[in-house]
Amino acid sequence: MENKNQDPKIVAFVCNWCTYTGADLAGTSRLKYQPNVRMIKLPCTGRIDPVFIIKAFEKGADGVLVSGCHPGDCHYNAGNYHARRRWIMFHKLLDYLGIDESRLHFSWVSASEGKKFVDVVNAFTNKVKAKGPFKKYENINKEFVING
Amino acid sequence: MEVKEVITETPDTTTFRLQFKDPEVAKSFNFKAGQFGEYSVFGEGECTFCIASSPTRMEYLECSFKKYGKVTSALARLNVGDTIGLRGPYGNYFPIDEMKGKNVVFIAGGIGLAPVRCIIDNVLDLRDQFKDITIIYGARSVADLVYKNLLKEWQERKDIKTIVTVDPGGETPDWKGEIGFVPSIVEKTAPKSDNSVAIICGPPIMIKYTFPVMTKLGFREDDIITTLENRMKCGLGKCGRCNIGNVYVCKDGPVFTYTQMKELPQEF
Amino acid sequence: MDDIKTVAKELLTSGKVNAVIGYIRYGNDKRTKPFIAQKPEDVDKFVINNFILNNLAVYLTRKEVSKLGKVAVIAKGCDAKAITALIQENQIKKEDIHVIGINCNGVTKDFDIDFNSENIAGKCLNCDVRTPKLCDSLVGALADIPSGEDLKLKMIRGVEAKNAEERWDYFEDEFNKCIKCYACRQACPLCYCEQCIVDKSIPRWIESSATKRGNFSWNLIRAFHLAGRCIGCNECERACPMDIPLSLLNRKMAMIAKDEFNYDAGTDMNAPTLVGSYDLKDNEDFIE
Amino acid sequence: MKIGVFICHCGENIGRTVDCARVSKAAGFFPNVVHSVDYKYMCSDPGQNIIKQAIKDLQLDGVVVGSCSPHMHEKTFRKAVADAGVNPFLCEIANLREHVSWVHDDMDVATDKAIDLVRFAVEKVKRNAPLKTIQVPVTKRTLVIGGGISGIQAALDVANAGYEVVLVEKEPSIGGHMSQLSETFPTLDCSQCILTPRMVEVYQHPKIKLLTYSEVEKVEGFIGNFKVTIRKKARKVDDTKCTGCGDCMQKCPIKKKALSEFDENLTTRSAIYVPFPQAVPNIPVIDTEVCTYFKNGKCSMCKKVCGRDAIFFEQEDQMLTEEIGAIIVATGYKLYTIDKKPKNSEIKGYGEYGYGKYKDVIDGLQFERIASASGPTSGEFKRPSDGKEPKKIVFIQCVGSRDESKGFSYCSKICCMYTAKHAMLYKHKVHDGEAYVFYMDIRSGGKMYDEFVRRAIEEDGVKYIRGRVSRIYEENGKYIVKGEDTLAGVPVEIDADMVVLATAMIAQPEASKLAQTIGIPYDKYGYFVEVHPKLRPVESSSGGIFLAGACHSPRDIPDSVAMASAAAAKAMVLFGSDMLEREPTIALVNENLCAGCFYCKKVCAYNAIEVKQIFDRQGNFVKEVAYVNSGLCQGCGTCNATCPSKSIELIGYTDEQIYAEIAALM
Amino acid sequence: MEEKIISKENLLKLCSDLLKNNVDIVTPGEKGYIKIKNESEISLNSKSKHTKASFKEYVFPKSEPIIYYKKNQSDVEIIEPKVEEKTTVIFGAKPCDVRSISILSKIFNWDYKDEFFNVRSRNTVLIGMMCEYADEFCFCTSVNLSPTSSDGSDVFLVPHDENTFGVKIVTEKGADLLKPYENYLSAGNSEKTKAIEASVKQPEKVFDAEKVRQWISGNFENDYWNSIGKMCLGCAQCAFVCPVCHCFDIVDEDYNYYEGRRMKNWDGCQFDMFTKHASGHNPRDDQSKRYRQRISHKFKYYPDKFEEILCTGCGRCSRGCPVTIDIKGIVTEINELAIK
Repeated sequence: MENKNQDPKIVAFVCNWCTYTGADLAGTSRLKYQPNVRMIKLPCTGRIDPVFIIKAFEKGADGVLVSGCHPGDCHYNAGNYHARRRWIMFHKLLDYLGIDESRLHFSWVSASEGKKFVDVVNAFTNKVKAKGPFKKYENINKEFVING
Repeated sequence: MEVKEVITETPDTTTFRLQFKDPEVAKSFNFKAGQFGEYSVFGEGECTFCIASSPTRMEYLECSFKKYGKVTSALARLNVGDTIGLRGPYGNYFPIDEMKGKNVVFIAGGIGLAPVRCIIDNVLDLRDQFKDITIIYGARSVADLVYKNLLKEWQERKDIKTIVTVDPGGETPDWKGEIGFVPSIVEKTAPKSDNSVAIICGPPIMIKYTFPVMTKLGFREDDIITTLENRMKCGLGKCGRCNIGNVYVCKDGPVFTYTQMKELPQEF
Repeated sequence: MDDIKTVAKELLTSGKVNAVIGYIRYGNDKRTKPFIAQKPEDVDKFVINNFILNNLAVYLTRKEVSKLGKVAVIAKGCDAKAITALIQENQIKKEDIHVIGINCNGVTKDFDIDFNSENIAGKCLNCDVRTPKLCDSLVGALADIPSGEDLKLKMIRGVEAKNAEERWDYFEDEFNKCIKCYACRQACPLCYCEQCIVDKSIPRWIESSATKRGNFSWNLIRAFHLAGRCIGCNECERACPMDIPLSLLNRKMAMIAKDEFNYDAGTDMNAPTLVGSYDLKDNEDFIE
Repeated sequence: MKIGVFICHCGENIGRTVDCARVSKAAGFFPNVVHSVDYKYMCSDPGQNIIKQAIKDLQLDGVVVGSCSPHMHEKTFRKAVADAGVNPFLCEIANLREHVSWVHDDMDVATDKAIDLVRFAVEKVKRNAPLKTIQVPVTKRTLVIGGGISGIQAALDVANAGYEVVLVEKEPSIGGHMSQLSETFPTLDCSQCILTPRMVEVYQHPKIKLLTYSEVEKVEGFIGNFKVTIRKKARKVDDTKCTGCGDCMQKCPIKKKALSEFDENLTTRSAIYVPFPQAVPNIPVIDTEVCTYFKNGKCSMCKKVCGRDAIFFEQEDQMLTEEIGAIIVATGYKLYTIDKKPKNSEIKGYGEYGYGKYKDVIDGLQFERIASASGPTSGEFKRPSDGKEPKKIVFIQCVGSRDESKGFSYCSKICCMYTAKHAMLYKHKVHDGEAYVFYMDIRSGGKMYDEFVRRAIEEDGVKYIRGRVSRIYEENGKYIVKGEDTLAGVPVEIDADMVVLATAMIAQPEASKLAQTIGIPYDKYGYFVEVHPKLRPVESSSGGIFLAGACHSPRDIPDSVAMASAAAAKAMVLFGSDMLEREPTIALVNENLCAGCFYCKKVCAYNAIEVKQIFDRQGNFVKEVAYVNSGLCQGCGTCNATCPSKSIELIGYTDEQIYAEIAALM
Repeated sequence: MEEKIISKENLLKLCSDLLKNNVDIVTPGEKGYIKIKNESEISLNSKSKHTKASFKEYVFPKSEPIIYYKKNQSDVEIIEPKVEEKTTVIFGAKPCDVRSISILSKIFNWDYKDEFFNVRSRNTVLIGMMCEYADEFCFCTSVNLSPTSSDGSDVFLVPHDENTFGVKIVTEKGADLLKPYENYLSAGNSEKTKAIEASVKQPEKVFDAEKVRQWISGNFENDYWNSIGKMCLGCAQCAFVCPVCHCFDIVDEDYNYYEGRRMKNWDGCQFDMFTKHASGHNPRDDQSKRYRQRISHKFKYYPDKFEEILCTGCGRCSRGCPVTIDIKGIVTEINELAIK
């Protein structure tokens, strides 16, 4: 099940209180999942700026996972509501610009949902794996190739 | 270039002692006091500051910088053994040959001592070719003084006069130097003005108030020399950023006399 | 057109305002340019016609203009929306400005062309604010305006009809033209940041190079930052020297804001802004 | 900057799947890393000493520890780093255990991932700023939400320690479910007799401010500094004048229209009422739903008879704000109502038991009322339908509990005990009666608990049948209980006079709403969640908010009381110091760049953003900018993400740091 | 100067051959100066309006890498990119645009020689064409150019009629380009060319550049600058479309953790950020100061240093300005102020 060469590359932006802790729970429960995700811990989904996602794609991510507390559960009361509103606009914009929507996955994973975390990661990894490398972004990054 | 030594001058000012990695380059590299370089941290960008060490001491180059922006912050993170890029030397230099046989007054404020230090060391290494030497240096507070060891060394020398001052309020209980702004200390010290050259560098506000004091003391405008700082990128007189009037600070400067500066559009 | 002159003159002579920002004719009959009148006699040059393309609200946040003290500004309905949005975002205070609204009879797409059904600006076609919602005085009279085809809407529908890959290719090509002159930003009344995110160097989220990657990010983030804020004056697109169809982005975002949240930017200065507020029932179909 | 990297094997926990030596070797090549080692147990004393020694020897000014989750040992390592003279915030943790070794099998892959995570941490720590913890004063007042036995216990403990308490109860009287009970297991002492004195003690305690018929509307602020808005619902009775004489209730013409909540709908009450005679405070409220005055303005009998002129029809809800340092949540439970299937719920319920249809099929609390000396039958066993003494009672356990398909998968914990108690009480009073108990398992862990159940079976002759009841129906005035004896493997049919269902304990229906109001997590059942199931069982994940009693999970009285005292102790620990240390991860505004759009202010849930005016040296107004009140900011960073120009940054999670982490992705 | 005649048909054939021989052809069209794939994309219209942007980017790209770097632990490897030596023909450019290359080469070659520019300009052959377009923003004559000037062109085309062009072979580079295709050319008719050139309507000369230069010298602090600064929005559209504006920025961009490039990007003096020091101090902190810099640089500083006006009178900046700040109008006003 595990892929040695660590492709695809997936970056996850998660909140400290729910998803990060949920991932900790997955660990404590010894639930296995695919190893492609690299998690960046933030205090709250409210902290996740769309530029993070863009930058992750620029830096070669094949998929980006965004996850935080369920609505109503935010440690900071409303961070995820504000985040959700931003995401609505943002994911529609990305879709319109032709960025493959399936490369960006939003989810709510609470601190007690270790299992859901594992399911989300596995399902998303498989989806991105099936899609292969993010060719479109690679193409605009490719300009970079050293021509010296 | 390789960072050979990192000296923390103040909490936000650092001095690097640098050596060329390639001995060939090291041999061919020479510069004159007052010139600057473009230092780069790859991935972060380039940043301009003067070479602070004297061309008479070529075993290493030194530069000092204050942590302000992206590149200087990145520089400040470097350790001994790390590599930085250097382009240069660029720009003109202090007219050291013309200064020979004259009294020399050095006036500097804050990190502005770095470019002046280069010429001070240069002059001190050729001490017998100059007459009286006066150094007046000030900073906002005792903590902000740079080159503290050097200052001590200069103050101990009998053949030069060194005055160190801090702005009122910046002193510590055991501070033994002067207290006051640089222009007023200069006025108080009143260095000899005939057959003299003054070299001034510091924050714009200090330069602005020191010039009139100098003229009042009788210095000729041609003998008041300063070094300008402008935002620079290419260092080659191309990118247009440092352009003031028809001069490019990076090529035609950074060293200007008061006379030259008065002719330029007042835009620095 | 005495009306605007009378109003402007009165404002200046009475000292109610120190300056009036308006339009004067420039070059030919089919061109105007913005002008700041500080003396009563200056207003004699003011014109109002179908070529007053500029959105003068852009001047209200400029430090060179705010130095002048209280100013009056001539505003079409769409411009007044920008002013409303600026008040919503604390950039100007209602009491510091005087809005001279004009009953707008439509403007052209660009200068130097005739005003007719072919050349009428897309934003004027279905305009619902020909009489500005926000104004302190109102001048001019409404007349019939030519109807025309909303080509930009057609283009948006065209883009929507493409598949994701085609859409990407389309925008990649369009954005590739960008030279990063930031005329779009500077001409936008709502781009008033002291320092644009693209100029921020620590960290540099958006590469300042006019390369494919830098251009893509810039145009994407620009559109996102204007999401729910753009009032559709279309000045960015007009300012773009490379003819990038920026309205395809801005208008689409406004359409999304309308669809998702029934939100219209710049219609109510007391309303909560789109970003900055939330509803417990916001759609989350796309979140697992 | 000189960074040291320290990789922990965590015994075998990390080392088994991550090649720690390879990680530390790879990390040694990262820019700015001058020292990189691995060790068996980094968190042990020798492990910490390795870090401290390296800091001293190499003048490190940044530390990355690759170990377990930062939620485990971040504090430990930060303290170690601080002990060695480096700012504790220059230490970052790479989570190599929970996020790598425990979740992956392949060593190569896990090691690669570990190296990446260490690289992230190195890049981040490079850009960390030395920070100082923030000191904030502590308001030494406690809010207790819920006036049941848990709330009462917590309030008394805190108050007796000398700190002020505000106790909020949504019902007109405190006492909670315990006041409804007849006797308590396993001692069979009278519930009210032990509870009432404590209720009175609360009422009279000089340090306790009792707010009954009140609810928490809003909680702002943070640990040590909450501002709580409480809605004091209108009783329509002036509590400063009322003496509790009861004349109004006597004279109230409405007697039968309202069911008594206290008696679990077995009796009725007047429109102006106190829930029960021993209510604290003994001040009635008017039920405006049924009161004639509020329906058509015609009656005002109570007002006429009140000698103190305490009836106050115009009274409206009052909003009170209280400054609070700690909150103890003790909102208790509800019993699972099985007559109706809850809307939008997957719960199917037990329609086949006929609860709600048959008057004599009752739940445990109703049985408590019947068994109670103060109840509708004064403690005599009479069935609700016809008042006859039931000669045969069937008790059914686990109705709703432990049954995922029809209710909840958890065990309600107390039913085994109270059913035994019920059967016992019945047998004590109705000597010729028969008591049958259908059970799944008997769970009677606890001091003297199992002995109690044994007594019921062996001394009082309660008949226990292991098995489930499939159906109950009425036939000839009897309730036919059809079930199965799974031990004997035979079907069972009992013609009972009364059936008592031990229904599940569930969370209060409004618990999730309250959790959102005060900002604590709750599980899918609506029970509040503790921060650590073993080591921090009474703390919620929000600082300064503690949990007590059955709002956390089903529990009996001694457990609830113990938990309440524990929560009280936690609050008092907080009050032990005058100042509180807070993480310095708060937002900071760059006033030069701020354009004053105040989107940050709009999204701030803590009102931490204020408007600041900037003036130039000549005193001219320049602009308005955002200003962060560091006392209020909680560090969520929503402002940072919203700010279009990134002029407000969350210290500790700055854009620069996050960028560096993303860039380290390779 | 040798002169020939070429028919439109042959001209297109010539282009077709050049394309086949791996020569890039850049030509003005509706969407600006574009690199064409097929000769049919060429429109030879001397009456067309100026493209929105000049062809500057073909010699001085909007963004170009100047070095690549690869980092390892504490060492850096530097790779210098090479500019491809490939002939580019700028075909049918207006005289004002053509002139920009020689103006730019002054700045790029004083003191340090910018090879990025030099390689490209060396490989660029400029085929100019007489201009018969003049609107209210054109003022080439005021900066000492003219619609018929072949100055700067390697080859210069003068349309005789719809299907025939006079071909002036101005430089050796131009001659070299055409040499293989001599059979497309026939003997020239310089009389006709002269007559046609004489009949072209020249934009009116509206200011005296020398007077303007002098006025600027003495009026660094003049309220006139404020009146423009107030209206200017501070975009750099003017600089970016200008054929001779050449300011640039240098930034580093990481590709991944170890590799990156140092980019040279167009920049403009109208940006607040252009001169802002890291400390926050900004010598040109006001739009009027920035606009003053723009005009002064074009009409005083550059002429002072390089004896060349940094302006070709094409009027692009004014045509495209979102608020119609008209450089021609402004300099004309300065001229009037100077006369007063």
